[in-house]
Amino acid sequence: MELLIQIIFVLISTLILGAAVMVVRTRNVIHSALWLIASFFGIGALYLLLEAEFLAIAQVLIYVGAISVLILFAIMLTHNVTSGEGHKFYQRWWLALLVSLMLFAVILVPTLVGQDWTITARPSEESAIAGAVEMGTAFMREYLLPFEIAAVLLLVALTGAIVIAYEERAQRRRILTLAQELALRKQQQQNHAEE
Amino acid sequence: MNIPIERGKVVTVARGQSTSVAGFSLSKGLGVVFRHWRRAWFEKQHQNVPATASESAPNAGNDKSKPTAFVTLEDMSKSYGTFTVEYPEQRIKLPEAYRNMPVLLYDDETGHELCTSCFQCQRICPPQVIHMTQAKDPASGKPVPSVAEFIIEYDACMSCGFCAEVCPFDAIKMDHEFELSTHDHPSLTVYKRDLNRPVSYYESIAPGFWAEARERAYKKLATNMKRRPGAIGIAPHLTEKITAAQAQAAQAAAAQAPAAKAPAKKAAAPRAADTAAAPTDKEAKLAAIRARNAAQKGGSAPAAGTAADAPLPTDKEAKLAAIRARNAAKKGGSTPAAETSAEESPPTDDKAARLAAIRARNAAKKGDATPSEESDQPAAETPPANDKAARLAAIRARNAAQKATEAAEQAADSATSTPEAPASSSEEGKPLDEKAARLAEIRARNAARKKGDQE
Amino acid sequence: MADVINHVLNTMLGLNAPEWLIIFISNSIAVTLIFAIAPLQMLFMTYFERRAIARMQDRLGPNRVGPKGIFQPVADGVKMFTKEDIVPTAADKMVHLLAPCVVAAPVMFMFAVIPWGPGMYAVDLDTGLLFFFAISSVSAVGLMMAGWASYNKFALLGAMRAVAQMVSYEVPALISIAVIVMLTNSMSIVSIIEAQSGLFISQVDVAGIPDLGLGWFIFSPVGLLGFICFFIAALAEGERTPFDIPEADSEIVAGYMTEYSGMKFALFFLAQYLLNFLLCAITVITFFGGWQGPGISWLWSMAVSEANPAGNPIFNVLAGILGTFYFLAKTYFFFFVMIWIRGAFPRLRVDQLMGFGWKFVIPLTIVNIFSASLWIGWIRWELNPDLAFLSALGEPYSFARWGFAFVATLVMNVAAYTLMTRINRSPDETIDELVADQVFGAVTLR
Amino acid sequence: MKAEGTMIKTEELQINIGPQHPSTHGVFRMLVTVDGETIVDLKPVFGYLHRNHEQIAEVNTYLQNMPYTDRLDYFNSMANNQAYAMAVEKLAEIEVPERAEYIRVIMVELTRILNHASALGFLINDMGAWQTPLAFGMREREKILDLFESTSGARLMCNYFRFGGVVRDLPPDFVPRLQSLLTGLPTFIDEFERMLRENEILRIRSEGIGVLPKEVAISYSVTGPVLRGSGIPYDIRKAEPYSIYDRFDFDVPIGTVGDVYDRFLVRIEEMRQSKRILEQALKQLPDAEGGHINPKARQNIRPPVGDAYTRIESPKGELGFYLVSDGGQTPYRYKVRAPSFINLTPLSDMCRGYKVADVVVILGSIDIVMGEVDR
Repeated sequence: MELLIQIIFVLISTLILGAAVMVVRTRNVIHSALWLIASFFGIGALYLLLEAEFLAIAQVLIYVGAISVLILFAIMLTHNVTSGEGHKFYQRWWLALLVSLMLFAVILVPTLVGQDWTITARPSEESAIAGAVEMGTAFMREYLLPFEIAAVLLLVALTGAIVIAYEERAQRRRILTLAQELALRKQQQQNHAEE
Repeated sequence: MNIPIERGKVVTVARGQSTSVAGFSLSKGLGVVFRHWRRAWFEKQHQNVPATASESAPNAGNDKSKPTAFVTLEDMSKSYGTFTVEYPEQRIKLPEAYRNMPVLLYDDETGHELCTSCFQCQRICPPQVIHMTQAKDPASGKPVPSVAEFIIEYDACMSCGFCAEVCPFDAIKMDHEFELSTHDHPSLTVYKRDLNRPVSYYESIAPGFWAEARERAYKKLATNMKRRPGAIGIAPHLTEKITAAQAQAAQAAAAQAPAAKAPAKKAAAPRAADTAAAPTDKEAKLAAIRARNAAQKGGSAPAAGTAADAPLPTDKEAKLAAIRARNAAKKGGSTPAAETSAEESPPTDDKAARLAAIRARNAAKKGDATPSEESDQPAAETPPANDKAARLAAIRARNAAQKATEAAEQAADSATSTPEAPASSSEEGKPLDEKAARLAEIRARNAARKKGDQE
Repeated sequence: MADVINHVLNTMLGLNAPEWLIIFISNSIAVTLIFAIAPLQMLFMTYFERRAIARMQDRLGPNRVGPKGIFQPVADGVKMFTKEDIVPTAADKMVHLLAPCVVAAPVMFMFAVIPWGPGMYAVDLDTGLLFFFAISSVSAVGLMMAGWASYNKFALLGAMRAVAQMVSYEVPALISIAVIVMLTNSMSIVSIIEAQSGLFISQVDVAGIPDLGLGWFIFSPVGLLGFICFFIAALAEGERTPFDIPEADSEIVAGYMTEYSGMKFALFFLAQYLLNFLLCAITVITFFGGWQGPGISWLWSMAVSEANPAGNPIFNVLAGILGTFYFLAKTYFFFFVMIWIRGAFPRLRVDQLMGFGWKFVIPLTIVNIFSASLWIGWIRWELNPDLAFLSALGEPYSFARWGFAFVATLVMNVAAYTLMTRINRSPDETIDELVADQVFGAVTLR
Repeated sequence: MKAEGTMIKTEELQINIGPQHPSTHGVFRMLVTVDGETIVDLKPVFGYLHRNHEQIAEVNTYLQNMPYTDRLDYFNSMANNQAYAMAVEKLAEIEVPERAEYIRVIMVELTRILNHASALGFLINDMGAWQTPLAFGMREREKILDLFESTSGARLMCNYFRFGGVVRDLPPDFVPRLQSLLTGLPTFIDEFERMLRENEILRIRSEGIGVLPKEVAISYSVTGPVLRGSGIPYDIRKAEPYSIYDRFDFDVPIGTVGDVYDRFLVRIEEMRQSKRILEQALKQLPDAEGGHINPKARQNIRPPVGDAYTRIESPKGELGFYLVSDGGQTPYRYKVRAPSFINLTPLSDMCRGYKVADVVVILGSIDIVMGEVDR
């Protein structure tokens, strides 16, 4: 059984990494967005492999269902981003490679070195906070504060979006229907008559 | 903006704020649809009707393997129940007045076509799709009141029914056959052979209309048949049969009682399948029709049934006996058949000359005759729509020149027979002097009447 | 399913098959069953819809292909196979090909979670409901891909509208389902159905009356309002009238399906009809007790199950058949309601649809959550010395408490519903609002 | 024409609705410039169904034009026939006997019911209801077409009117079938109204949409249900009673706001009024034998030199025929005042400011037939 799990794990991780690379390589922005969705799916599959059912489903619901649709909307609505050209490799690509390797060294290497890689026995069932019930109670008990802060953050984002939408709507050019135009003109004549 | 309104008032449509809670009136709509759904399972809106003889007869046009049930909308107040008519199996019963494409009629017994190619329908047809040529007596070359070739372009005809209305001889009627779709387009230019329908067929699809027109049609057919020499005027597919029947009857009559002038009696053999051919003779044909009219009026129907494809008569002798009896009745009571002068006059070769002769006679007749009883329809000279009409116009122009010479000769012995001559229209070429005078006088009278109205 | 196979293999035939083989066999049987049944459901549904809507319009519907027109869907299928699959030259070939798959695949996933009868389910996820809606949101991505790849102005507009509609109606759908999860304390679909047995919602089993399996959630005001909101959201999700804006809108010809023909179009069609079937199924499962019905529990008590492994498998089959019958009957009734609504109502405009969703359905569902919490509080909370008034009602799950909770939530829900309908009848923009806009400088007179 | 400065640059989109489109009532194209969802400008393009009707009329004789008038507004061939027949009768001073006048009124009022039933069906169809109201409307239309078939011979191209009367008298079973139709009609109209009048979705889709104020309606010389929907009680059968309309009492329904909902309600009310007229006509129908046509009237006429303009209230508006005769057999000039064509002109003004989905609904509420628009 262990071997089977290993094989599946290798498969899924190649899917994720491959998709991630393709996200950067493809010229067409839409294609890169689709590859991104593929990698999200991969991560969902990994969660399932770890038998964290709720997390896997939440991952699919949130990342693939909502965020990727948002990204696609954004790409499609902006005008000429999707034309596809302008993805040329810069001449000095090696400089970019150097910088990314340096970053990798500074952040990741110390954590990887300090980690003890012995595989301990699989954690027993009850302590794993994976099921929906445990996660719900955890939110209400140990992790109440982060839960509330995330809620406030979302609320701020929501109201911000609404305000921007209203401002944009107010400034958008209003096209009057025939009836409104006549009524407005009559009203203006009355105002002139009163002055 | 108030406009005076009598006998009624201005009603402002009540828009009204929807009083009910949202969703309630939505459910009213659902209620209506559900009632239709529930009752559609059990009720039907079209009622079955027994098929008449002609409809159930298998139509040669297309094979209707399944027996066709006929439906119609008797009770129109029903609003529920399925409304579909499953077409090939179920058919809606066509009303009598239904008109699709025009067809020509020919009499069952004598096989004679009613059409005398008077060109009325050709002139009135709005899309100009009817084309015909008048038949000529091969011996004398004079035009005969019968049609040689009759073409209707079924693809351009809009079945408006004008030709059937205008025809003074009830020769062309609107058919009920609508399954005319076909692959080869040329077949839609229909020739006389395919246009012919027996009178009994038309009587079965439009009994009421035929009852009105029957009397008039047969009287005219009788006079026209008199003026058709030989086998001219018989529906093409019947010619051999009829001529065969007449020849065979003539031999029997000759063998039995050779009369002084030995007018060959024509046995009005009903359309037997393939009896031998015998020389026809005009008086015999006339006799047959008058006898049959008399017999039909008297109610003692002779052996020949009216159904088009009546079953074959049992045997020939019984028929012959019936005919001889009828001849005897004829000799006693028949009025001397006035020989109209038309046949003896020297046969001119082309059709137009004969036309001119007829018109000349009409002109003379119109001068003194009272206006004929059915509506006088001087067919207006429609400007040539296509090349055929152009050729006709040219011929008519030549006629104008010829008419002056023949007018005097024809006027002397104008026919005394009943005014059955086709009321062909006055010609638009160089008008005869008294005709122009008369026209001018009519216009004067109109103008006077109009001035009178204006005061 | 697994225990039945185990019983058949081990006890009946005596060969002690290893654990994983049994699970593998039962799962493979379940999967093949689903992949056989789903397309058949779709074929029957197209036929069922065309006959039903024909009868509503006083006509007969298809009755030429086969007896009573039974093989009409087969004929449509063959037609779809033989139709040429036209791909616009400027289209994005790969994405154009993938779009129907991305739309149809999640729909088949959702079948995994649907229980057809007692014990007859492919897999019993303890987050079944959430899985159902998570996977259904993936098809929105497929629509986006279809709209974009067809390189056609109408298709893009249609795709945008379709996705906007699906995303914005997922919110009320999930919240109204959350109410049911609150009532049953679990997201597993099987346990939701089992919670709807007995006579009354409060699981109070009156002595003497056998478990008739009629304890459906629809009989409580919370469930009723939840059902109304969920069904409206299901109509919008499945793009049925009055919300079928993207598909057959009069100005964008066929929405995102414009540039598709042949088998790809049929895949879209399949996905849409199966989504409708599944939405009806979930409505039935959450509010009308799935396969619950009189006689099920009696049969199931004698069948083979974890409770009594010594049962007789025949009863499994019987209970299964009766359960499937109940489940399919209810589901097809709701599909008939969808057809019925399609036959009677015109279509909403896009902005009205969004307004209706955000201003009418979502507030109602939030009110429903509040009344659900009241319901649970009144019925289930134990005696609490300082909450004196509760003790007056008697101990938890008692009939009195249940009656009180019923009345209170009923009043609250009805009040919310009428208030919402009253608020939403906002008149058109009045003249002074127009003038106010003019102050903004946005209104220019021609 | 955008206010400068803070405006957000939105790109205007040109959408082509038609000429081959599911809901444009025949071959008709609208070039719609859209800013986001709202319509900025609409340019109607038609002429796809032009058949040179008026030139053909000048080549044909007066009688030969009658079947061509069926093809003008191919929904109401009887109304077109009546208008043309009355124009020629006025020109050639032909009287029409009593019974013929009643038969004519019966036929035209039946056409009005048939036209409104199917026009409303198409309007609701454009709003998205899947053909159910249209199926009910078509059922009533089928019954009326059966009556036309039994009298004139054809369902759509009736060619039933002649100068001075009609081709043939009513068949014996016409009156009883018409009476049973009239008893069944209220159930249809009430059911139609019950299903749709209060329907929230229909109200949302049609209230305040495509508003045509009174003054604009008059200035565009719009006629028929569209004009009455805007609140002007102008019905030629009342304003200038022709033939025998002064013998029937019926009401003229008008709207208040002049939007799609008003025109919808006006048409439903007009169906009821037509039913009233039909009932009165059936009661007063004289049964003079052979009274269906003036015997002295000749069909191949040469009307005296002069001109005549007659107009009738066809189901779509004021249908007028202007004939000029030079004394010959064919009309010198033959002009048709088609109501659909005139009602179509304010389309651009009516649609400005509304959403793209409303254009189709507004067009449906005007109820045009392209045969009449293009001639």
